Amino acid sequence: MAMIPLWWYLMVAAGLFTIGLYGALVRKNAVSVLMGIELMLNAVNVNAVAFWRYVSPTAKAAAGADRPVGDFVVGMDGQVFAVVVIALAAAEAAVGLAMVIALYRSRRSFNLPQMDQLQG
Amino acid sequence: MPHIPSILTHFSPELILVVGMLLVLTYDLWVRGREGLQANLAIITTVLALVATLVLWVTMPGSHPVFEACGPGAKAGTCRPGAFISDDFTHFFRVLGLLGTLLVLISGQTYMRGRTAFKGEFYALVLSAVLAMNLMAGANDLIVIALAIEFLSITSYILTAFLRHDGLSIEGGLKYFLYGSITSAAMLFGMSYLLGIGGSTSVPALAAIARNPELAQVQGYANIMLPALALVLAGIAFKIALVPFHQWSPDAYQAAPTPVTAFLSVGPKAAGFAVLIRLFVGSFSSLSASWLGTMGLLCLLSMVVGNVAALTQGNVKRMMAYSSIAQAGYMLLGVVSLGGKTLMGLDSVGAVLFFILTYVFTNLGAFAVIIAVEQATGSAELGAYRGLMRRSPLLAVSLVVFFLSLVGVPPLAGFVAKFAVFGAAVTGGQVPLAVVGVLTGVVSVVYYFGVVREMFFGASEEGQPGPIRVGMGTTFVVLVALLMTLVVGLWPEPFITLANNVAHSIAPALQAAGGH
Amino acid sequence: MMMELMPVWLQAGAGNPLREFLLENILTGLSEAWRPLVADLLTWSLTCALIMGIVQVTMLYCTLLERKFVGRIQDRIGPNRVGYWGLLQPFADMVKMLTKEDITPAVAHRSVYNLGAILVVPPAIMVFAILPLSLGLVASDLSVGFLYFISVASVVIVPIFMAGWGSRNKFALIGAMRAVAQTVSYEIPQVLSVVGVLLLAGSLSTGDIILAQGTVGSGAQASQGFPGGWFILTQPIAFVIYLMATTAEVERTPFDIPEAESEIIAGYHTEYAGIKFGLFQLSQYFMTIASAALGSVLFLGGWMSPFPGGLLQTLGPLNLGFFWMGAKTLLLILGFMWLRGTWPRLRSDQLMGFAWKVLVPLSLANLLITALLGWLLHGWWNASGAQGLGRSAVVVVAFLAANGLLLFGAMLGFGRLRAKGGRPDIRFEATGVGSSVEGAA
Amino acid sequence: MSQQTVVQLVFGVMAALSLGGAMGVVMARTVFVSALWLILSFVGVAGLYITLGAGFLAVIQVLVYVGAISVLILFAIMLTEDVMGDEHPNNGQVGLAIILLTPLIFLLGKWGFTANWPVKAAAILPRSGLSVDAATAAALPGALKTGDAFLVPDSVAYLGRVLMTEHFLAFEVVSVVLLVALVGAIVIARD
Repeated sequence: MAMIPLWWYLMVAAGLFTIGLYGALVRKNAVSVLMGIELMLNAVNVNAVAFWRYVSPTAKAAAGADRPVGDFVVGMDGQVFAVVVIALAAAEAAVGLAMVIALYRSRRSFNLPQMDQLQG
Repeated sequence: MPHIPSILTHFSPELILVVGMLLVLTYDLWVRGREGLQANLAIITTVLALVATLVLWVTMPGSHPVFEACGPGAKAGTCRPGAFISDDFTHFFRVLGLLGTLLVLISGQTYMRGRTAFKGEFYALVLSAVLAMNLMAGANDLIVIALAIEFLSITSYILTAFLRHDGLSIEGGLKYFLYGSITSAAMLFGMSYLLGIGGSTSVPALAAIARNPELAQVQGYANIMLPALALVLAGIAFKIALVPFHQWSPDAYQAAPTPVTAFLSVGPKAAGFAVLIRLFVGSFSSLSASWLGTMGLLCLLSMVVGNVAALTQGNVKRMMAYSSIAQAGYMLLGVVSLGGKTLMGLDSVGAVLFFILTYVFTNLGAFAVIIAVEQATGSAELGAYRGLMRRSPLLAVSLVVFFLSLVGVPPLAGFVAKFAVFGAAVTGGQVPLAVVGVLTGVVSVVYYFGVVREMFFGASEEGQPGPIRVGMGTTFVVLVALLMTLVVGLWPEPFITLANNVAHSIAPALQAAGGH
Repeated sequence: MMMELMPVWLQAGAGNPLREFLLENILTGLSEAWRPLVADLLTWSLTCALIMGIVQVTMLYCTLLERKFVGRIQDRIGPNRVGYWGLLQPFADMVKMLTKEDITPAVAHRSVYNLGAILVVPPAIMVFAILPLSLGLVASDLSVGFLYFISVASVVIVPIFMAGWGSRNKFALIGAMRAVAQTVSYEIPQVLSVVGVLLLAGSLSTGDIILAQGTVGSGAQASQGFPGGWFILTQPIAFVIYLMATTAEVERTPFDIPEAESEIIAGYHTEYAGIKFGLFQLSQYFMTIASAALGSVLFLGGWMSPFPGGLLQTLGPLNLGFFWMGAKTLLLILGFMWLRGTWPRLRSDQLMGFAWKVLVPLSLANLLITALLGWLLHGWWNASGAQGLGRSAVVVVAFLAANGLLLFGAMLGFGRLRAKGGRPDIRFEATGVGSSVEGAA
Repeated sequence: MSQQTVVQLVFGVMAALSLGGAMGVVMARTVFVSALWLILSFVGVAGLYITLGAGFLAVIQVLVYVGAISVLILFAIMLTEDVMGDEHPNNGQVGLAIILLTPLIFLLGKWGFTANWPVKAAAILPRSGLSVDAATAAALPGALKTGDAFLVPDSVAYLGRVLMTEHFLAFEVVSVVLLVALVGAIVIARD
């Protein structure tokens, strides 16, 4: 008896991902694009944590179990995945914003349409 | 606890790289009076890691899982498979990555010297990129795969934008970053669904589910696993720069400092193929019927778009970007012709590995020349190559050889590689793709010849520029690359055996089945 | 102590006496489905209300205390007109704040400007959820207690940013940027200094951390947990770093650059008046009290009596934990006030240099020796079977010696750096807006 | 059932916060306001983690996303953009993006909804120490017997232990990645 069905979480994650992708696709401004990317990464984490809570143990049993499920232990892969993604998001944000600031110094703008010096 | 001795042995190349990277980073702190030797330290580190890899490969062949661990709930003897596998396949890509980096470091040393004050940081980043490539080669867990790909991406973004006073460099870096981050977010999203299917990020556990069709049907996974895998494929295709995930590559190639461009053209590609092959051919070959079509499409687009778009480029770095997109298409051709076998006894995966091997040396040789020319003329535009034959016969002739090898002219290495890949495609049931490959290969002659024409027949307007003095490092790299291009072309047997052995280590089941 | 967030929210402790009382005597009329839930919510709300009441009163009188105390330091009397000894002064201030005109600048981004003032308070209140005022008197003893405190406290910078940006005033903006730069920088040494404590206590929960400090001496209890007593004994350097970083976190003198009146008027709350200004003050006092309370939990044994053997932990049926906790917190608050009365303000770049070049390396080194020493000592008492006061003495002496060595090494190192001119720059230079008039001695 | 209602209510609020915040991010005209909506969305996601029982992740979400990443974004905006917003923050691809993304959201919804995820364990979610009831045991074939004790360990301590054993490599690599990002960001952004 689940108090909240799993698919509710998956829906929220799907919504976050789509909205984030929309933001990343339509925004002119590099920082806004980055915000869209952060939303997408959040969607990944919602998925991962929801699966951690709802799925991990049984699937282990079903897949021939790389770990016996004697006393019931919840696999932590989902949470670890989420932690790793959070760390990666932080690293990405740091590098991306550093680039935005450096570019702003030379161009006085961080709108993507202004980035047209590289063309073939 | 993870088993420490196995980490110290089978993970030693990576440990050496980490230590070397930290030393390079903090070089200024420890060493006074002998500034600017970070490049040498980086070269020493790479050589040490290379030696460690070779020693491991020779003394301890076979597959060694590292970071095997028993969770607190596990009973004895039932441990989680290692997150990293050190086998022949890993060694192969370790050696390629380290050798490639070594050549880049040697040829790019003088280039970077005058351009940045952050030498320690630059070489530390290069070393960490190699580390990331090694991790990609051996990763056996979704978390580690994602982490390694992102690691390499982040390092590549920084390296591309490294010359920050150059607005172009930053622009290229930012474009690379934005495309890359969106793609990797999509890849991670796909991985999160795989996590839901497997309940675990361990690739063997997922592969077990994929091999079990009843389970997949009953639980309705089949519909989700493939799209999720497609998202993962997109992330990898971005690193390899396959069409349509290639838009970043011309900009990044043109904007990056040229040694970094050289690195980007081989390192991430090789590592990306390592992940691609280990994941799709090694673990999810049971689903090959489903992913072959998608990959075939990517392959077709890459060969066509890469070769056609290269025709109109006026900047040699940009042209090389499209050329390497096309080359990646040829490599992928080997992957999609699963089960094919060539006349030389190479199977399809072996053909890919052989192709990557030749590509690394040929491309790096070409880039060593490009770096030297940019060093002398300050430009990578086509005009900078005017009259290169007169200014430096060594550079001009060797660039012609490398281009011929990239086109696939016998008896050079590139010919054998292309022959192998096309052969695998024909026997593996991908005849139309092979035909397209051959035709686009003919097209590629045109753009390479554009450069050659400038070098040999281009008359310079502003008098006679003097000869180019080629540094020791560049000469060394060019000669090594030339040697390899010729040797592999004329005497390919040992390399074929090598590639085949490595391929068998990753997909033994495939070989046993003897076909598709 | 081993509860996850959700259960704590929804079942405020089965067996909680207040809850039982409510269930049996008050909520008898409710349907069976809702009864436990309402009881939980009521229990939870009442506990929170009690804690918040205590904190509110403390906060009000902290303002008076601060004015009196600083007044004495500066040879003044302080407020003494409203009520006996000025005891009603806080209420007079409150009335003044509430009746002042509420101004919103014409160019301000209205919603961001107003929300900035409102949102600055909730995080400052929420941090009290994990601070035990006494044994058992804690809103929720989360398993991630310390991290919860740090993360919620870090949220405060968002409303500060909103205030600075929403005001559309360049001084407010500069103040906000300084505040955030400072808070973000000092968060790092603050957390790093505490990691040593967490390592020794083996938990992030505030309850566990306090209990870990009570295992001095012998007995069954002493065999588990860390035998070194209060962590101020084994982690003195961390304690000092924590205090410095906290002072900067709550933007008190000498780290009150974000609101340096003589430079940038009043920082991010330049444009705020009346009750909205009051909210910023409120939040700052709350954070000061909370940080002091956390400091006493982490380093001074929380609600534990300072006397050996639990002497004066209880007085008859009365648990004195509340008294001890209050006394220790007050002690730290007085320390903050003393600093404010005595020290001039640092310059912005000096401040950042101090965090990154002094506190971060020092706290990292401290973490390293703590981990090493903790590991060695644990091995030693496991091997030798040492127990009792002797073991505690050895542990404390070993840690004190290590800390002394660390301090000595740090002074030597920073001295060398200073000799080479690479020290954090503490010279007097009037360099534009950022220079401090008072300077630092 | 009342507890279920409350939990679902909490979920609803948190989902609304995160999705509403996300909509705010892509709709707002000013970058700064966009970033504020982003923070709201992050807080909502932290709330979702709480309803999932991942307290540590909720705290980390607030600490890293709200306390660090958002602040970084706000800083970047302050250092670069003028205070007033842009009247036309979007490029010309809005229609195209909507056309592309509408099928995507339906597809994702279909995956999440129709797939037969092995959610039997959803019930798991009991706290440590409870024993397995017959229904759960039936739902987890081969894994549990009626009367077994659930062992859902204190997730922080357990997560820490897992990071030091099973996921040791990931943990160590993350630290190197963060170092590299730190060095890179300084090199690029430094004046």
